[in-house]
Amino acid sequence: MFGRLADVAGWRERSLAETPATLFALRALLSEESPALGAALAGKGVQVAVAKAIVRGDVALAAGVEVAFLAPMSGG
Amino acid sequence: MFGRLADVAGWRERSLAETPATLFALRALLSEESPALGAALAGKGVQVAVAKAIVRGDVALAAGVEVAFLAPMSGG
Amino acid sequence: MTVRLTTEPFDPGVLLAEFSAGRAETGAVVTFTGIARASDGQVERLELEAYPGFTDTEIERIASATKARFSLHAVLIVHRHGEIAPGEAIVFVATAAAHRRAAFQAADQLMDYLKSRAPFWKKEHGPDGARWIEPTDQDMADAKRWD
Amino acid sequence: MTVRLTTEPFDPGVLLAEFSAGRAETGAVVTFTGIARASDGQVERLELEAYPGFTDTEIERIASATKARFSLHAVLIVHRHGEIAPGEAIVFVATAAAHRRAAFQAADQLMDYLKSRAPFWKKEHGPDGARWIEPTDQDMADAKRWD
Repeated sequence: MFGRLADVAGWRERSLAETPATLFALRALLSEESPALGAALAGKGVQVAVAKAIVRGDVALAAGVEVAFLAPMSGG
Repeated sequence: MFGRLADVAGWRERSLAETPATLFALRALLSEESPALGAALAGKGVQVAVAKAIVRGDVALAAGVEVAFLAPMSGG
Repeated sequence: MTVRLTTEPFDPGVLLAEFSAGRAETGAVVTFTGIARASDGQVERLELEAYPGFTDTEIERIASATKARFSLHAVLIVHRHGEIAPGEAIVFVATAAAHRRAAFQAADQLMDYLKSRAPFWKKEHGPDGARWIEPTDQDMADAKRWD
Repeated sequence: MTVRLTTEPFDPGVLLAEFSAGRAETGAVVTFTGIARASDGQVERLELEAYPGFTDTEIERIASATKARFSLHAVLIVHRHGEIAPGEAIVFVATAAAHRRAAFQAADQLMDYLKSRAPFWKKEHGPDGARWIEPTDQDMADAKRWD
């Protein structure tokens, strides 16, 4: 969880014992645990990186792969 | 004479024993001495500064005042 | 092309001295230095989060595209993350080109990109607590100019 | 606001270090460094002529107008004259502002002005002799953008 998403989640990083089969299954799991986090993850400008590459829509997740939810970015 | 005007004139700086009454009189004097210089002074982009201030058209010249003919400028 | 992420303060002058030395065919070097503002005491420190292995790769990808687009001779991007005090430099971008227009436009584009699309997350800490800084509509519009 | 004419080489890095230090309310510093190009040996040295007492006053007038137009916190212009070797800096412009757009635009405008309207006369000396460099049509058009 990056940016304000970590504040909403209350954590930055977690390992799951079992990797959900798809990104949508992971989203469903996180929403079930915390509807507030689920809503934040679906919010405007939030992007997802799987294995450090941006993905759009649903994708299959390999076992143990790193999934990052990225709040709107701002550098400089 | 600044920039290429000094090359055309063959000199950069001169003092005249008597200051012509006006800028146009000075131009006429210089043209008479050297028609090539006269033409260059009337060329595109040439500006004139009297007492270190840009002037346009004709102006009266005070005795001993500094007159500079400025070829097109380029810094940087 | 060089992209560096660092948690240590850096001196933009030292970076420009290195970047501009020995360039007999470069006519123009433009730099941008972004500095953390105190905002009259409203900001006590900035916290910048990066995603190592992702942030650097993304910036390198963009810097490389910008270098090709503007025929740059060289690009340097140095970006702080971690804790940053007011008055300290956050980001330094330098571009070298044969002519000034390319160097200016490339630096301008890189900054628009870094402000709204580079993978950093920025939090301001002040006397009234902390808040996340997200790109403004203007930042988004600025970045779109180059798409 | 500072305008300096000098016949001595200068280090743009040192100038940026001084200019950017101690700026807790400045969010953006942009610099431009113009460097004499060797053009593959076609240019052995540049000769830049200034009109002391006129050149400095004119540049100060423009820098002052630019500072007001873009609400700059500071402006620095350092310009060489005399003999300049390839690879040496000819001009250094630095602008400091609260936000990046103003700092970029101000530096861009100052350079367009210096290239086509500042009272300098520039001669290139090469193996085939010397030639005067006058502003190109593009330089003239660039400067008009700000009128």
